Amino acid sequence: MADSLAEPEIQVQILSRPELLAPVRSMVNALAQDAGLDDISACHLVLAMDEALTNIIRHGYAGSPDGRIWIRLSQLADGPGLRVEIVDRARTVDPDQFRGRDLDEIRPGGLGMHLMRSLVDRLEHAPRPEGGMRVVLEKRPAHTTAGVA
Amino acid sequence: MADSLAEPEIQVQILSRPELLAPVRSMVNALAQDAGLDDISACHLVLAMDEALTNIIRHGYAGSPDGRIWIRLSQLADGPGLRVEIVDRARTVDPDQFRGRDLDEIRPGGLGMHLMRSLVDRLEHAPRPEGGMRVVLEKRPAHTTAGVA
Amino acid sequence: MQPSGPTLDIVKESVGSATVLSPKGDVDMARSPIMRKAIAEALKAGSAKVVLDLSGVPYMDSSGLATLVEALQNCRKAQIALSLCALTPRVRSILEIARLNTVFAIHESRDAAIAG
Amino acid sequence: MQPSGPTLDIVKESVGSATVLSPKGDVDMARSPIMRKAIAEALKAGSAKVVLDLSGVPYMDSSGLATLVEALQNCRKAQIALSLCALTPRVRSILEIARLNTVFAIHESRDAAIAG
Ligand SMILES: Nc1ncnc2c1ncn2[C@@H]1O[C@H](COP(=O)(O)OP(=O)(O)O)[C@@H](O)[C@H]1O
Ligand SMILES: Nc1ncnc2c1ncn2[C@@H]1O[C@H](COP(=O)(O)OP(=O)(O)O)[C@@H](O)[C@H]1O
Repeated sequence: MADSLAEPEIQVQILSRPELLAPVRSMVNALAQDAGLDDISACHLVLAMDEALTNIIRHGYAGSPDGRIWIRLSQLADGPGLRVEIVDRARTVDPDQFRGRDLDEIRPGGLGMHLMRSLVDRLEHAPRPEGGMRVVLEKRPAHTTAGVA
Repeated sequence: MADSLAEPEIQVQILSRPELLAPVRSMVNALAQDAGLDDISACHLVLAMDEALTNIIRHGYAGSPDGRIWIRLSQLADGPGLRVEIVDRARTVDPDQFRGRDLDEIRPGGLGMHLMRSLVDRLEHAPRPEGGMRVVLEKRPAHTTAGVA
Repeated sequence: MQPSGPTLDIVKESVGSATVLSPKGDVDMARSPIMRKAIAEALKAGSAKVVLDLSGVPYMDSSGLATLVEALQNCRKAQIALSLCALTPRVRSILEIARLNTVFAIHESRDAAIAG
Repeated sequence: MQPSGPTLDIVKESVGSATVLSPKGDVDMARSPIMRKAIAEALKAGSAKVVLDLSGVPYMDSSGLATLVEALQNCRKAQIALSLCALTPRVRSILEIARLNTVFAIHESRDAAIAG
């Protein structure tokens, strides 16, 4: 699926602080609903984004409160749905090294990566040539499948 | 009152589109509450910001949907409260030319400027040397007056 | 871009000679034209009384207020009674700041607005 | 910067031998430590049963889920019954996606959870 070339409607820069997650979630939830997502699908996209941001704050910036994270939000070009692109300047890691636990294993940690994969229609993690990582998330309404890879 | 020198916790760039106001309001409302504003004070700050953005979209960019607006959000340095700084690259106007109507005059238009003045503890409009305008809004909780100019 | 865009659901009911309009959502720059249209239609339909039930409106900006002021003026011209009811605390405080709380007939409950 | 920061109000009630905890707000990375502490205190106080009333929780992320899983493990060790009740549709769907809906005792209502 080709990336939309249109300028993101909203771009946000936040500092790597857990208390900023709730305000960002509020905004993305409202945008997701405007982009045609039903309430549960909007919640799932928001949760996937939250998990990606949590990982960047916790693992990427190792808890430092002054790292920068950029979030770009745009409606999908080929149908209802929202795209969230997250870029950081934190540790560059090979995404194959991200280890989540299996969802059938019941223990407290390692849920994030598996949740993310289950929650959205498209998920990509990649190192950036400039340093840091880039995550792309896309979510369409529950009943549409148009353009899903 | 000296401006806080700390880096804004959240910076947002939006396109000049009315449908993006609601998502931005959601985010700023959540941030305002985290910054210690009561529910009504948070609502008043959000409304003042909304009026400033509406004016930029309607008058500054004359309704064009591709203008850029930057919003910087930071907690006040000297007590609970939030600061909203809005920057555009739209028409540069002398703020003395902004004409609002008197609140006692009952007609549909011209409410925005007067509302903004009544809603926040600090309001500044200024042309930017680089072009465009800059608006600063600050709001503290209803019961505090510390640092209010 | 999908122009799905912002929506404002407005429930419309007839109670006796009154038309009750109940918008659900923020009435802002993007949505006030939807409320403006719904009010204009109620006036055209020739109701003796129009009641705006604002219990489902958590927020209103100056474009929403302007729509209310315009509605009041049109109702006066057409000799139709207009009243507001069931304001949320936030919207009540916005009307107060705009000094419009004394301009409109505002009732606590929808029943009082229909009777009043 | 004012470190007023995020809060999570948790109402704590004793009903018979059960302790009912009702958090109000999102349980996310910034707030799950508050819930974790409240649960640990209820366990230390020696309740026979702990009920988490989640009717006031519109959202939970993996740190919230991890807190629940950890609480379940601690309750099992201490032979204390743990149950969840009154889930909002969003939180229910999050538990389902995480495949934790069959791991916890989940009741529709708070009364059923206290009785169950
Ligand atoms: N942005 C990131 N930067 C570096 N490492 C990461 C990042 N995201 C995930 N990881 C690695 O992948 C692992 C699994 O992540 P996750 O499933 O979210 O579980 P948890 O965060 O609970 O450990 C993490 O423990 C971490 O080692
Ligand atoms: N950002 C801006 N750029 C240019 N002109 C502005 C701007 N904001 C306000 N104005 C001017 O000030 C006037 C009063 O604004 P306002 O009180 O919000 O009322 P309204 O927008 O309903 O006209 C506007 O009509 C416009 O001429």
